[in-house]
Amino acid sequence: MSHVPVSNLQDDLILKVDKLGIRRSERWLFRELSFELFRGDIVQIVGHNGAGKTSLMRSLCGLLTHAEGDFEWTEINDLPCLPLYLGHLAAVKPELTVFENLKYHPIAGQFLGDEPIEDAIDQVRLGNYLDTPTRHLSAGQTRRVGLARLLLADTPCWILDEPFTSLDVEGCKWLEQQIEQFAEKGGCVLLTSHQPVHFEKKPQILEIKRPVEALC
Amino acid sequence: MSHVPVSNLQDDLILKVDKLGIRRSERWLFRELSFELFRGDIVQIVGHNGAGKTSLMRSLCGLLTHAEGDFEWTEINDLPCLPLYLGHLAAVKPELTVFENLKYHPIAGQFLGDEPIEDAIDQVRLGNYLDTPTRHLSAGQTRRVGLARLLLADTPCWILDEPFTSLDVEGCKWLEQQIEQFAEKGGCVLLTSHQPVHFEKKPQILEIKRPVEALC
Amino acid sequence: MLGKLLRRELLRHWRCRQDLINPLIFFLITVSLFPLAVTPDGAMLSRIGNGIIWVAALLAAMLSLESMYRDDFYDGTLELLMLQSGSPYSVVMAKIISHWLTTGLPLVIMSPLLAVMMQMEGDAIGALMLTLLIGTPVLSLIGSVGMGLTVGLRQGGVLLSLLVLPLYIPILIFGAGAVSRAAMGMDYSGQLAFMGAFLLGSISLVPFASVAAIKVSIR
Amino acid sequence: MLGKLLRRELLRHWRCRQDLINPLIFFLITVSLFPLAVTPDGAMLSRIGNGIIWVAALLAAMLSLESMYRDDFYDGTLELLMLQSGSPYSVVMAKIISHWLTTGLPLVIMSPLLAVMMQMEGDAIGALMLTLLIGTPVLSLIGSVGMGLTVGLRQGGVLLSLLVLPLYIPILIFGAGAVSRAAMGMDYSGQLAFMGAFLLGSISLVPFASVAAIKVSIR
Amino acid sequence: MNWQWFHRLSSPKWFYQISERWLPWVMGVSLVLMAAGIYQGLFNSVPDYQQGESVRIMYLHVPTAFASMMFYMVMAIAAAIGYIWRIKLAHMAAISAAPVGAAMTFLALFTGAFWGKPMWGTWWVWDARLTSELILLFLYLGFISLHQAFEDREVGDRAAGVLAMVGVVNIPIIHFSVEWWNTLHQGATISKFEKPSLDPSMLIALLLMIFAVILFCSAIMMYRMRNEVLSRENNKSWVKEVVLGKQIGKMK
Ligand code: HEM
Ligand SMILES: Nc1ncnc2c1ncn2[C@@H]1O[C@H](COP(=O)(O)OP(=O)(O)OP(=O)(O)O)[C@@H](O)[C@H]1O
Ligand SMILES: Nc1ncnc2c1ncn2[C@@H]1O[C@H](COP(=O)(O)OP(=O)(O)OP(=O)(O)O)[C@@H](O)[C@H]1O
Ligand SMILES: [Mg+2]
Ligand SMILES: [Mg+2]
Repeated sequence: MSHVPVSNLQDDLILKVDKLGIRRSERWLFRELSFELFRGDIVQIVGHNGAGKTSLMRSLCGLLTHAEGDFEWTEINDLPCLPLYLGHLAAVKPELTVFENLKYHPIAGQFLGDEPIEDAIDQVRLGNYLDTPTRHLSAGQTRRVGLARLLLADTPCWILDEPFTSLDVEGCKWLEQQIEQFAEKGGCVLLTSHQPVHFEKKPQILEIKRPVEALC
Repeated sequence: MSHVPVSNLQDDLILKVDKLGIRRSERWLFRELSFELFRGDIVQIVGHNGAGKTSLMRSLCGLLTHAEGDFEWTEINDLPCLPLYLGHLAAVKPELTVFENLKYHPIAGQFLGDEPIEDAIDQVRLGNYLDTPTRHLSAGQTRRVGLARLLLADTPCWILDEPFTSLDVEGCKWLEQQIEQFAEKGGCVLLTSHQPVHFEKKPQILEIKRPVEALC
Repeated sequence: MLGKLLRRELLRHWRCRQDLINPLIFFLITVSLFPLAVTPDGAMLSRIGNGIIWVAALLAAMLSLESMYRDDFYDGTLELLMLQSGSPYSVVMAKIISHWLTTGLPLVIMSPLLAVMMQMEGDAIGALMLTLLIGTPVLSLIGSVGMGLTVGLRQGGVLLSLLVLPLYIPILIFGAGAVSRAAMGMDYSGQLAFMGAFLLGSISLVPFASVAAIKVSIR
Repeated sequence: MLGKLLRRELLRHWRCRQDLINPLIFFLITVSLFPLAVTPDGAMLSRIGNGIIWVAALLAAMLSLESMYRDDFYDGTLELLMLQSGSPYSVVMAKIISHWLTTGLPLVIMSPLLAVMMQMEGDAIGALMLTLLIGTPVLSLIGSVGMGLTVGLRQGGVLLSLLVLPLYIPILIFGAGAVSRAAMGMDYSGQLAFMGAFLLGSISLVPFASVAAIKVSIR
Repeated sequence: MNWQWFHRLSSPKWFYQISERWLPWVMGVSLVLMAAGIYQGLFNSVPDYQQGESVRIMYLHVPTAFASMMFYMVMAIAAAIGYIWRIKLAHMAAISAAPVGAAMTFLALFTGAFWGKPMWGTWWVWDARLTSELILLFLYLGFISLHQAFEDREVGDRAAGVLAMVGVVNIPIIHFSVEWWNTLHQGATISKFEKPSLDPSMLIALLLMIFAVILFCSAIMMYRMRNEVLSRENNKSWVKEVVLGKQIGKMK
């Protein structure tokens, strides 16, 4: 696997999903799901609770095996470029400080210098908590540490599972802006959210529907 | 401690908070917070991430020690009546089924019969998952199991910390209705939420402000 | 209340019944490490066997303490139980009883097998079972306090051993002592009486300490 | 990459440095349970001491495996590391090395003290340290596979012991065997050579098995 | 190269059909051999000059001990094939072999212990063979427990597969290291049983029983595999046909 900076992409197509189907405990969540992600796309996956949004995202990241169909990340130098996935879990270590959490976790295949990290922390409004162990943070503040990774990663695609959870109004606004800016720069974003999101350009909607043969 | 059914309440006052102050790691979150909760109240606590909403709720439930001031739950037969608290953690055991999770956890001091439990499960739209171990549920479905407790508890006050998290649009609407109905019946609800909530009657707002002497 | 709570605990264990045999297997494997590491010589083994079996039972009981509160703490169930049940004492008692039923009792039943493998004789085997029968509830009781105190801490596991093992020592000394007296054909009722007193004392006092410990942990 | 990851691990351990001494204390307490349970007789102890110290080291190493992946798994960091670091091999190696540095090495350093408590002689003490020095890295290596396999499971702890202890047995037999030969004044280079070969073999193969195990667990 | 046969071999459906034909034969032959072996062993062979009648335990003990080791290898090889080539059928084979092997290990231990009491005057000694058999039991139990601990059977397959592959390296090491370990210490536990040059009547009984037990285990393993196939492929149309067909048969 390799991690490819956005600017290096030649092609417009980033992800191609072909008739994907996922089964959990013998029940099909969906089948024959096909879509494509291009640079600049913002796609919102919608579906009721338990539709299979998280499952779809995890299998695109290789964290779950899919039952049928296939998908393909665009390749650069024969290596598929992988997305940055932020899921329900924040991947924040409680015993490390906010700064160390970003400093010692590789993002997109590399470790970063101090300055960009401090900048990112300022942006998520945790500047005062630079040296606070993250176990002393509130729910929303912990999510912010995770979100700071978005600013540091140089990947062509973000996959965000309910990224607005626990964020206050201001934080949501900030995140929406970030997503839009990233799309303008040529990245693509796949996200879910149950609360309404406000982008200038309406995001594309991808609805997950239960296949006909699944009855319950 | 005792658990008092709503109908038994004589007084209108349920909770009286007097100059409460909470300190976390040597920093005051708030001081001199006073308010009262009456039957039929819906109070939304607002504040940015890290303001101290969760800390306030937990200390009202006796899960955190407060630094100054005091609060008092109304007493019946000399025993303070305790609220039902649903926090960030869902208190749902992954290895038990949805039904067993409600059946074998005492709510408001008692275990319930099968029928009300099955009703409650139907209401939170998990009827098809009655016998599914909860570890097979999605994020939103797991929250719904926790919320089913609201229907079963017979306490005068609900304390709900971001109850709308992970719920889909329909689920949010349902929860809003429940809260309103409960208030009409004479209960009182203390809740936080970063996303907009829609009640017929505007909820009262309780804002948590940083005390002046805390600088950061 | 206690009955229902106990049913909940046992149901949970039943759901992961596969885990039920794990302490047993740990017990079996740990005991069988010693002949490999020390000596296969039967005469020697029968002299040290009682001590080894007791220590292994101690360790097995201690390791399985984890399952007592840890899960419930992390998913918020412990908070809920303590706040909503109205009787923290029953919550703790249900946990202790189910821990003993699922760990201590199987160890007692399994012990003759290991005793035979360690070349112990009939009298000593009887004494071993008897002392384990009295001793393992004490292990569960004392363990619940230690676990209650460490449940909120990361890496509580090793800290737990630090808190709990020293408290287990008296029971170990009397238990193993009684068995070796039995092996030599001596009377061991003194040791048994002491262990019984210890058991009664801890049944009546320890649950309150556990409740206090958990109350400290959940806030 | 490996260097930075290793720094992260060591930093984490440093942040909870209190936990660092826990395996040591477990080691110390477990060993000292035996004189209490078995016999305080010096001649006897010096015969069984090597085996007991080795078994205790095994158990201490095994119990501290928990800290290797468990936390990282539950807060999603393990996923992140495996996906984002670009080199799962380095992630695993960093974990194994830091586990040894924080558990195995302190055990080696501590062992002479315990050996003296167990009335062991100079030669045997030297052999004990040497075999532990070669043996403990193998314990960390094999343990990382077992931990990788069980990290996603509830109550993995006792299951872990079932998987890992049988795999530890050869090292135990050769380690303890070498020490008792040394105590009898015999040559033990054969055992050492075997342990060395085992170490080399597992360094070269086991990390790949660990990567495979973790990849299975995180999905 | 033509991989057709390989794919066919790895198809659960193919296995289900072929085993349907084979299973009765394997089972039948093993039962016949076993009957012959038991007759030969109990009535038609001489008692041992040293051990008397108790030697007859041998006819159960040796075959089960042999099968216990053989099925570990079967399990490990199947698991490795399944892991490397991602063949589901191989995983199913490994999963089905494990309980059979574990049962044989247990029987070998049990019969051995029963034999030991009259022969050595004790149920158990820490002799090399006995110890390594005990460790084998632990390895089996580890494999089974690990597989069961996973929710998702396919994840469990792969996890247990990794374990089996690591464990198989250990088998010869355990075997030899334990032997070496035993000779290091004083010779109190040298095997008290000198292998007698067997009387032909005993040898026949023994051979019959060995084959019978191996075939019997294979039949059980096949039977378990068929169940495994059905339960895992339960959403495939051919399984529905099989199951429905049986129900219709019953209704008639
Ligand atoms: C619990 C006790 C025992 C265990 C675990 C055990 C285990 C084994 C094992 C693993 C084998 C190897 C099978 C093979 O290589 O194919 C074996 C073979 C054998 N055992 Fe035992 N055994 C036990 C007790 C005994 C006793 C008490 C006797 C008789 C005095 C005995 C007699 C034999 C014989 C004759 C063989 C066949 C040896 C050969 O042909 O190589 N075993 N046993
Ligand atoms: N365990 C802790 N130890 C020390 N300080 C803490 C701890 N938990 C939270 N804090 C601090 O207390 C403050 C309030 O936290 P709290 O969780 O109450 O916030 P909140 O209002 O619920 O925020 P959010 O909207 O993010 O959930 C935060 O600034 C946080 O840094
Ligand atoms: N570990 C699991 N094992 C079996 N089934 C599962 C598992 N996790 C989830 N499921 C099932 O898969 C379905 C989809 O789950 P998923 O988490 O993808 O939903 P989601 O769309 O993200 O829902 P939410 O909006 O609640 O987060 C659910 O119906 C759930 O019951
Ligand atoms: Mg989801
Ligand atoms: Mg909060």
